Order: sequence, then structure tokens, then C-alpha cells
Amino acid sequence: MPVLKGKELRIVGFLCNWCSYGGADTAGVGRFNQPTDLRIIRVPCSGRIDPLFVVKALMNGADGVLVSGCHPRDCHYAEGNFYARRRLEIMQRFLPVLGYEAERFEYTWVSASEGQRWQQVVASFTDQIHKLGPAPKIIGPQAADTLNQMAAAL
Amino acid sequence: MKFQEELKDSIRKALPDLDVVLGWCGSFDPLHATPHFIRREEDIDKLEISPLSVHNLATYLPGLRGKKVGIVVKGCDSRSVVELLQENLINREDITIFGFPCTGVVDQAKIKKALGHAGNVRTCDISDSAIVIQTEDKAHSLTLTQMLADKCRTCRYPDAIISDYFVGDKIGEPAPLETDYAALEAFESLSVPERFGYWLKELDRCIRCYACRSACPLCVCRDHCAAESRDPHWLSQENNVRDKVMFQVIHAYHMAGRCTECGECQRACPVDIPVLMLKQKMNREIRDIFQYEAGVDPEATPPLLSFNMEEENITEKEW
Amino acid sequence: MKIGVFVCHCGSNIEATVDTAAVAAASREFPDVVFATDTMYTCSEPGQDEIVAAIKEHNLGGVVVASCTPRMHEQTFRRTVERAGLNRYLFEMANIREHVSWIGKDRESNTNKSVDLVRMATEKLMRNRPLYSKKFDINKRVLVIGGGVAGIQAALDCADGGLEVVMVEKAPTIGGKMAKLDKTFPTVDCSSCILGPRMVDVAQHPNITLYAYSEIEEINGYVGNFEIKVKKKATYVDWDSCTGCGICMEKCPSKKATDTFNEGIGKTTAINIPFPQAIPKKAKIDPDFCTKIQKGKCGVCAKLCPSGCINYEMQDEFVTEKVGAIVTATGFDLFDWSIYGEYGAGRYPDVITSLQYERMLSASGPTGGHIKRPSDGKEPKNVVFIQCVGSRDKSVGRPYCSGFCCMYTAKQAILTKDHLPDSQSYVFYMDIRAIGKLYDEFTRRAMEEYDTKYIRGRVSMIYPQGDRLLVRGADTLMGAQVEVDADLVVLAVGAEAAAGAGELAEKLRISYDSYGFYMEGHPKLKPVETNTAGVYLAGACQGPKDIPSSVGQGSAAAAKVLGLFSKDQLESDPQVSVVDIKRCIGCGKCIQTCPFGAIKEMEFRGMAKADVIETICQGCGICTSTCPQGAVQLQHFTDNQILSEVNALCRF
Amino acid sequence: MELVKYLKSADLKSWLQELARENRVFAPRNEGDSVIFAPFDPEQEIAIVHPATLPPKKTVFPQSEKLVDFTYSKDPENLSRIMIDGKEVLPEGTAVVFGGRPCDVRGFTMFDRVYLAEKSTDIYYQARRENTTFITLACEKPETTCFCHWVDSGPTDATGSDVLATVVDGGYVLEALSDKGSKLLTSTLLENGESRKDEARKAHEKAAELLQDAPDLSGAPKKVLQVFDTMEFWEEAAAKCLSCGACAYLCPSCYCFNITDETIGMKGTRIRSWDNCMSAQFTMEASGHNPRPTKAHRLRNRVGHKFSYYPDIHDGVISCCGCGRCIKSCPVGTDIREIVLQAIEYEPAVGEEQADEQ
Repeated sequence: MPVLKGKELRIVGFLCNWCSYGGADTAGVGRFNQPTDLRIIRVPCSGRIDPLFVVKALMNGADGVLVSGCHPRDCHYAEGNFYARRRLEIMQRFLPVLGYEAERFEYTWVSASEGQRWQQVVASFTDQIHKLGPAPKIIGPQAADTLNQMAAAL
Repeated sequence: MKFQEELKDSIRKALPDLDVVLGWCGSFDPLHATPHFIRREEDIDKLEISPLSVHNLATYLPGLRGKKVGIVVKGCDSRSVVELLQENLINREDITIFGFPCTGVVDQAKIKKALGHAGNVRTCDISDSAIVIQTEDKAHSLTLTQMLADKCRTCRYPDAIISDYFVGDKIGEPAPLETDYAALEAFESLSVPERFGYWLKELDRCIRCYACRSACPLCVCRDHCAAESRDPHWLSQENNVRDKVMFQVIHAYHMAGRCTECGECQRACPVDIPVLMLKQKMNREIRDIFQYEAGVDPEATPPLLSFNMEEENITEKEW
Repeated sequence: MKIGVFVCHCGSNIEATVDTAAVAAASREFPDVVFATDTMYTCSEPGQDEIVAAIKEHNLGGVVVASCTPRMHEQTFRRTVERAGLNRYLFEMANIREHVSWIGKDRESNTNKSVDLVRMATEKLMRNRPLYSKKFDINKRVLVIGGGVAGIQAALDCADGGLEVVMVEKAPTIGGKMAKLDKTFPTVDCSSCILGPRMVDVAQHPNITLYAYSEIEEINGYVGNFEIKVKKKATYVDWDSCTGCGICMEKCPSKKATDTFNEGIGKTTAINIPFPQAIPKKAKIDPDFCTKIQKGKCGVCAKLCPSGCINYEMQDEFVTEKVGAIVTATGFDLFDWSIYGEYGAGRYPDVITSLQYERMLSASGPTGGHIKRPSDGKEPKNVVFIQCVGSRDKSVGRPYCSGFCCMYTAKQAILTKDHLPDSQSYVFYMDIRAIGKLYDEFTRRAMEEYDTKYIRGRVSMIYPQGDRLLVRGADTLMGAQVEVDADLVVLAVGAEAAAGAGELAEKLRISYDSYGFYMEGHPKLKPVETNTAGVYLAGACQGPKDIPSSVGQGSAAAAKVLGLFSKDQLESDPQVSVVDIKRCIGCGKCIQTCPFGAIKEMEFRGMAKADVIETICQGCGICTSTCPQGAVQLQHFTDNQILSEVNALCRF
Repeated sequence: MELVKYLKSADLKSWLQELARENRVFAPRNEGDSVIFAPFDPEQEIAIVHPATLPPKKTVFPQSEKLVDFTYSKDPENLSRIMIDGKEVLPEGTAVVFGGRPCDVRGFTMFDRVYLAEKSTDIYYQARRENTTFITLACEKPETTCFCHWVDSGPTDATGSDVLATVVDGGYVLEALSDKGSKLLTSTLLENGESRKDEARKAHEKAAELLQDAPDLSGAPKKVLQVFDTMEFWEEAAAKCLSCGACAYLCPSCYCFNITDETIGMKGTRIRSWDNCMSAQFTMEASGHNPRPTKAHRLRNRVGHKFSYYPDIHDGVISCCGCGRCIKSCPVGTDIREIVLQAIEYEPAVGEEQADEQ
């Protein structure tokens, strides 16, 4: 029951505890309505986010992944988001070679006070993923299962 | 090769102070070479340098840490040495580097394709321009440049970047036979599902032997690779194409900004999966964003282990 | 692990849009969950008792609470499970309020999403391990940044409590904005009479070290053990020997220096003491206006100085101070009103700011307490006050209310009448915000006893007419346009974050809102804490505040510091990185990327290995995402914990 | 039993298609630059001119297979009471493997001694083994890496196969070697092959003639064991080894496996997957101690197992079928023949022997 069929797509968020998770809280406190697709995983810092988590989520069936951390220079740990920015940027540019649209993954910066910005980010990212539609899924252990289904879909 | 004797002399001179010198020698058939570990004076005679000297011997260096090691390097191999030095994985004072002007090494897969089959090679003569291979029933004359590995066709570093001994005349900067990343760009022009399906199809035959990883000079985790670990548990041991693709992504990402595109991963693959392309993709993005090339400067810091407060080439999304 | 799940209604906050009973029922199907229930208020005493009872009855090894954000109550519930004998880290929260019930009304989607979040939390909890804090020594000194009234209060309270205090003030004197005020509302008592003695106390307190005209260059370390690099800016006067006699100032021939203390009303000498009550009362040279420094000629002050303390070659100096806690009291700045073309954008000399007016009212100010028009020195008859200049105005990016302008405008109107009984004051206002003890009564006095004319409306234009200014605005209560001939216009300029607040926040590793005001730990429950342990906030750096609130916060911050230092040792947060030496290959990439220098190389059986210094590690996890083989794992956020959350959400 | 048929080359695909009606049919085909055994697809060319890159090992011993599917469930009255329902996933159906080489198929006979042993039969292996029929293609000429004749076999050795196919002019001579094999040769596409039998015989002789002399490996079990403790020998032999698992995974006679459980939520599977003794994890103990800490230890095991320990308990049979894939596909050209011969020729230094005696 991870997503509601036909209504939602599977979107995973990785948010740093200090800024963006707080920003999402602020959006909640402000009762800023958001689509329900996103599920948030809380991590201490965007620097903790191994870009491979993003790929893991996509390969396990996520349709979109959103990462959000503190604005550059505002990292609670001083440098975490600077590392994150480089690593996540690389991964975003890498995804297309695997056959995932780069737009399935975005990273951004939202501070704890930016409830409205968070609402805006969630709404527009969710919309972006819905426009792309479901991501390709790997079915079964052998490639043939997926390839046959992809061929059938065409 | 013209300088082979000169090289042997250099090694002979250095060997008394070294535990081992890494080079190449003949292998199970005339078309193949194999890594050669020179420990004794008499081992030196077997040393052969030729376009068959495909192996990147830098792969052995981290495992020989603590020993005094000599290593014969092609230009591309020397970049792996530089990268290992840069990452403090080997000690410069323990390594003696023998460089030579490399005019390229063959791609065995291309030869196999040209011959149709390469299981019965009797003799193999390599000149400056051709490889003449005698199988049991036929002599095949192949143009050397066409048989060269792709990395050689785009090579910009034929001479060792660092060396203690350099034999022969340096080539300098050659005109590459091909432009970088042409194949990658062609691949990128395919549709999204085509790209997705490509990797599933190619990696489906992966047997998870991890030769790609074991042959990689910069896969220094060795026995502690995340691929076979339960903690962290990134991958299952199932024969599952998902995990196979995921492993290649892990490998490519861990190589980002470190890979010198020596191509050992792809060369080592017993089932010929074109895994190098994933690393090339990473590298091209690294080059575009950070103007960085791995393995050319022992003092540089790999881009993913550093940062700038303002990133000139990263434009963040506006919402 | 036997897991208990508690799904909170939060009254109707959650229950209104999430079927909490269904969430509890669904979680009973999850692995390891042996007990699940929904409760009205999990955080209340009966709610917590229910958790304790369930832990005992069902022999629970871990607890999930699905309720509000963990930033709200994680600590609360950790204490709860600890009360029942569990390790505090065998607890997870699912945020189904801020992230679910408050952001959407679709009950089906919300319930489904809540189930997902609980599943995720249980999967993570199954991989949680008990963690134990380590104790470490602390340095019981405190740094107070900013010497305004909030900083002074915090410093004195700490110093009186027996702590050593280091105060760093950017300006040559402490006192901040309050020192510039003539009187304070609503008592109309003399500002410097209240503040002056407190400033002197700072100077004389044996526990306080004051660095005036100094700035924070660098902050390293962590709660209990910060290391601060302070830049003492060059004053060109040796303050150790300067007596503050003022002879230099009397004789200085260069009299064109900007008089910052007097808000640019009038000029001062290149060598100057900001004001007679300055603390420290020391001279400093403004090098931009000093002929000796600029042109190599003059040197009068050096010749005349009785203690020979002039040094034209002086350079910035750096000192290092070690402290255990930091109080940030950097205050606010005034909004740059020149953006408003309709008020003349600074072209009309007789349009001034409220703080300039305050200096004019002050007996020690540049006009000696006489209200004079800057243009011609005449006494004004009609004085127009315009409120909300740079406050509550989205068009200039300042949508917030600065809070204190209504009150000081009323005060200034009253003082105007006191100074000039024949004058008439007009106040253009949007709303009167007079929430505070005796505040509303005070504004009413301004209107009723002092006959100030309050006009509800905005001013659309000020333009000169003869030697007067015509102020045109709307009276929205009358529904008419009004025009007032003004001799002097005083703009009630709003507050904005102090210049350089952002840079300082970066050094402190604290966050700030989009206006640059520092973020408190929790808007209600942690008003003076920040999210960085050991860093506290006092005064207007957190948001515009009047004097009583600033002083209150100064004391509150001091209380927090005193509380923190009431123990000899602190407990470290055990959510730190740990190296598995079997897996570590000693490549040192973690050492290279750790922002805190918390990882060192050590030797183990002849091999290099990484080693985390627990008390320095701050738990960011950069090392964990850097280590390719996962040999260094951030406790409580290990790869496997995060992967289990990913797998809980995405299962092919 | 002596059933001989002839199949025209042009009819091969049709025949396999017939067989595919009742069996899963595997045949070698090109995938990229490699030849692997895959479910027969009439759209694709059958690549049987040269030996396949991968042997058909996975047809009986899959790279990974589900052993058990399990589900946890809870007693609704008492959630602490967990029930586990496990179901063995036994392989079903029959399979035909076409185009393996004698060495490839002979490899399974080495599995058989281990997995079909009376005291402990591996039911998963057994189910596939018994339900799989091998149509093996006799080799016409050896490759440089071939050495089946060193290990008591040869290019036309049909041990373990059910049908031996020999390429003759215009088609294949198919000789049934087992009942299973005979049952396959009933198609109307097949002609009587008696008349072409001689041609096949000649092809077999010709293949045998092309072989070079084989060294005597009868002393190998003892000799390889003798150098067990001579780490220097193994360190030199393993110097260039990368400790990857390509040799073992390509080997028709390597049968080691690993078992892991993968659980998601209340459901899980027990998976058996290939493992190999060249991997550091192979002998890694839970404590972190590894009795085979270096690649020298691991290579020693691989060579020792094949040429000494296995023959020691299995009637002297060397558990190497001589296909040479480990040589040909080794990224660094490690040659197992060379190592065995060196072990046989190894003379301990004089000092060393004395030390042993002391």
C-alpha cells in the first residue's frame, strides 16, 4: 500500500534535520496544503545523503526522489551541503545514462523558516513527477521480464 | 620494442634495491601477455613490452604496500599511479616507476571479432602498423590502429606522467585518432527506455564475479567492498539484474573524479559487458563541472572530496 | 525487537484528517510490532504513562510514536521510554501531524501516508541500537557577542553567577541602540540613566573581559569547548594607556568624520570618543579622515596626548579565547528607508529617522537636546511622524511588524510637546500596536493629553513647498485625502537584521530566517536556544524586540548558560560516527572531509585506520557517505537504517 | 539403446522448437561479444561453432535460486506469537540443454558426487539434474587453452551426456547415450543415422589426433598437497591473481554456494547463490577472523581442491574438466595448468626439507 493507485506516485524525500525538515514542519504549522505523494526520510545533514540512496530508491521503484538541505553557507555542520551539492549534482547528471530522466531527481535548499517555499517545492516537484509519469520499473530477477513488458508497452 | 633492452638494463640496475618489479611477459598463447613479477635477475629476460601489454599493473600496488616495488607503466597506467599517490594509498618512496613511450595496446575483443575466433593462435607478429596472426588454418593481417583499445585511440598521455626511469624517446602530445566520448554521446542520444533497456539487457549476463572491480586499480576497498557486505546491505546475492545494475552504479559513483578510464573493468569482464561507459559518463560530467581530470596531478584533491562555496558550473533549480 | 506503536490523535489535530485507529491496526501487521494503539494526547502525562505501562506489560524493546514532528517531542518521548527502562535511542517518531494531517485534508491519502511513515519508522527502529553518552569536561566561560542592552544583561547575569565572561562588541563602545535613546517608553525615563550604570558595571566587573571595537573572526569547537578567534580592529590608540581625557578630540583639526553614534547628525573629529558615557571611554581614530594616516601630515594628537598612546601604525590584532557557551546578542539595524521615493529618498534634509530624532532630543546629542530642523536650525512647529517605514510592507521585502515603532513614535510625540509646547504632532499610522503593560494607556496619553493627531493612513507623497514640506496622505477613517504642512518629518523606521548577521550565523553554525533574524530552537519552547548546542540568543538578533523583552531574553540566555554550566561535565550526543576497523582500509577520505577534524588516523596492527574522536564528532555523517565501503557509520543514521527506510517505501 | 540419428543443419531450429514444446530448451547464443546459454529463441542464431564463453552450468545449478519462500504471520490474539510458513521452491519441469561441450557436461558428474551423495542429497540439484537432458556437441579441434585430455577426458568424451552430437557434412550425427537421450530422438525431423556413423567416428578420431601430448597428472594429488604449507609457492603463483571470482563462476565443475535470506516486511526468501573460494568473504567468520586471509590462501584452495582434496575422497577423479575457461577468461591470464605442473615439479630447497624433519 505504499501509494494510492491512480492517485499518487512514489516520491521519496531525504531532508536534513536542521533546515529542510524544519521547513517542512513550518509548512505544516502554517497549514500549507501539499500533495500527499511525498514520504520524508529524516537525516542529520544533506552531507549524509549518499547519492546512491537516490539510485537505490529509483531502482526499488520510486518515481521521484527529492533531496533538500540547508542553503549553502547555512549548513548546521558548516560544510555538509557543499559536499552534498557536488555529489548530488553529479548523480543527477548521471541518471540519464541509466535510463532515468534527470528530472526524476532534484535537490534543493529550504531553510527551517521557509514553509511556503517548501510547499512550493513539494507542489512543483510532485507535479513534475506526475508529468513524467511512473518511472521504469524492473520486474523480476531476469532482464527478459522487464524487457518484454517494455516491448509490449510500446 | 626498440627500448626493451634499455628497459631491462634499467631494471637490472634497480632490482637489487627492490623486492619485485612488475612488468609483462608472454602468456598461454602468442596473442596474450600476462603480468610478470620480476623477483630475480633471471626473471628479467622474460620481460616483454608490446601492444599486448594490456594489463594496468598499478592494480597490484596497494596490495604490495610496505614492499619496495618497481613498476613498468604505460602512460595510462601512470595516471593510476598518480591517483593512488594522490589518495595516499601508496608511498612514493617505496615505488620505482619505469616509463616508456607507449604507442597503444590492443583490444582483445576487437581482435577476437576480426578473427571470428581467437582460440587457436599459433603465432602473432606485431610491427609498427600491423598485427599478423597465424591461426591453424589461416594468416590474418590486421591494421594495428584499428585493433587498438578505444582508450589508446583517444590517448593524450602516451608517456608516463611520472617516472624514475624513462626509456626511449617521449612521444609528447599525440593527435588522438578519435574524439573523446563519441560512443557515449551516441548512446545518450537514444531514448530513455532504450537506455534503460540497454543496461538491463547487457547486465543480465553478468555473473557477479566482480572481475571489473578486482581489476580496477582504484577499487581499493578490495575485500571490504560494499557489494558483498550485509552491513551495509546495499545488494542482495540474488542473480538479479536490479542488483547487477546497482552494483555498476555503485562502482561508477565510487570512481567519480578518481577514474582514469584505464578500461580494466571492461577488459576484465569475462562476458564483455561494456561497463566502462558508465564511468566515462561520470568522468565527462566531472570534467564539465569541475574541469578536473583524474590522475594527472599528485597534489590535486578529487572534486567530490572538496568543494567551493560558489560553484561556477552548478546551476540550481528555481522553483 | 518487540515494538509498540502509539498513534496520537493530538486532539483533533491529527484525528480530523487521519484515521489513527486504522493506522494502529495496519501497524499491527508490521514485523516486530506486538502492540499498537491510538491515543488522544500521547505527549500528555496519561499518554506517556500508557507508553510506560505498555513497555512493561508487553516487554517492549522499542517504541514508535506517530504524532507531531520529532523536533517537537522526540526528547520528551526519549525520556518516557528511558523512564520505563529502555535506552532512549530505541525510539522513533513518525511525523503524521506537520507532514500529514496539517498539509492535506484527504483522509484516505493521509491515513495511507501515515501507515507508510509508521512502517518506515518501525523498519528503522528494528535496526536501532542502544547508544550511550560519554562525559566530557567543559570550560565554564561564556562569550557574549554584542554589548547592547541584551548582551549587557546576559553578561552581568552570568558574571554575577560566577562565570567568566568575554564580551565582544563591534562598535567602539557598548550600549548599543539603547545608548542612543533619549527616553524610554512607557515610563519616559532617561535611557542613559538606566543603561549607564549597567555599562559601568560591565567595565568594572571582575569576571568580565571586554573587547570593544572587535569582531568574531572564527569559531571552532563545540558546546563546552569553543575556541574563538577575536579580531581587535586597529584603533590607532593604545587603549591600555588611554585615559579618555579627550584632549586629542578637542585639538584634532580634522572635523569631518561621520558621527556614527549620532546617526550622522553633525560631524565629529577624526580621533574621537563616541560619547561622554562611552564604555570603554577610549579614543580611536577614524583612519579615513585622519590627515596623518591619509597624507602623513598633522600628528597633533600624538604630540598632545599626555600618555603617549597614539600609534598611527597600529594593525588589527587577533586573540583567542576559549569558552564553553556563546550568547549571541547582536541586535538589529535600521531599515534603509531611502528606497522610498515618495518620502524623498533622502533628498530632503528635514525628513529624518526616528533614531536621528532621538539623538536630537537627547541632551547629550549634537543639538544639546534642542529640536532643530537640520536644514535651517529653526524650531519646527508641525512635526509629522510616519509609521511603518520598512515594516509591514511586502513591496520592500519587509512584511513583518517591527513591534516597537508605534510605542516610540508615541513617546517622541509626547517629548516633542514637552520640548516645544507650541508644536503640533501628526502621526500617520496603519494600526496601533500597543500590546504590553501600560502601553495602550501610553499611546492614549499621546493622543489625549498631548493632543497628537493620529491619522490612520499611508503617506503617498512628501514634497517641499517653500521651506516647509507638504505631506500628503490618506485618512482612511474619514475616507479623505489629507495634507499637512510639516516643518519636520520623522520616519518610524523599522528594524532589520544587523548587517553581517548572516556571516556570523555561518560561523556559529546556527540558522536564520529569510530576513536574517536568527532562528530559535523552538518558537515557543526554546526561545533563547538555537539548534546548535551551547549557542543562545538574546535580544533583537532573534527578531525585533523592545527593551524589556531584550533584557528578559538576556537574563533567560544567562539562565540557560548557568544551567548548562551547573554540571562539571556534559554528556556527549552518542549519535556519532563509529569506525569498523575490520572494514576500514585507512584511505583517509573521511579525515579529509570531516568539517570538525573529528577523525584521526591511528595505527592498528601496523595498518592505518580511521578513528573518530567522539566528543568532537558532531554527527553530520559526511564521513559515512564518503566512505565507499561503509566502514564508518553514523550511529542512529547508518546506511542500513536509511536503506531500510528506503526499502520500506519502495519495494519494487 | 544404440540409437543413431541424423539431423540436417537446416532442421536444427525446428527440432529444438519441437523439443521446446515440452521442455525448457537452452542453447548457446551471442550476447554482446560473449556466447552464453539462454532459453532457446528461434529468432536468434544458435552459436555453436566455438565453445561458449559460459558453460551451461546454470541450467542445473542456477546462479541463484530460491530455496524457500517464507512468510511470517502473527497470532491476532497475541502479536508476540509469530508463525512462520516456509515453502520449499522445488524446480519443476524438464529441460534440454543443447550445444554443451563434453567438458561442460562432464563437469556435472563432479557435482553429482557431492550433491547426489547418498547420505546427503541436495534435492534442488537433484530435481534439475534428473530432469535435464544434455545434447552435447563433440569437439572438432582443441583450443590453445583446452586440456581435457590432461584430466582423463577428451574432445568426444560423452560422460554425463545423454546425446552426443557430431558435426558431419550437412548436419549432425546424434547418438543416444542414455534412455533420456533416446527419448529425445523421436522426432520425424530426424533420419536414421546409421549410414553417417562412420563419418562421426572419423571426426572423433581426427579430433583426438589434433591433441598434443598430455603430462601425467597422476601424481598431482600428492604433490599439490605437499606444497600446502609452502606459502612462498602459493604467493608466487597467486602474485598476479586479482582474487576475483571469474575462474570459479566460469568453471563447469565449481559448485560452491552461499545461502542468504532476504526479507522485506513479513515476507522473505532463502536464496542460494554461487559463491567462490577466491572471494575473501568465502571463509570470513562472524568474528571477523578469516582463515584464508590472502589471495595466496584462496588460490591454494582452488587448485588444491580440484587437484588434490577432491580426488582424495572421490576415487582419484580430478575435479577439473579441462575446458580452459579459467585461463582464457582470467583478466590476468593465470594458468592453472602451469600452477599444477609447477607443484608437481616443485623440489623443496634443501634447508626447507631439513627444517620439516626437525
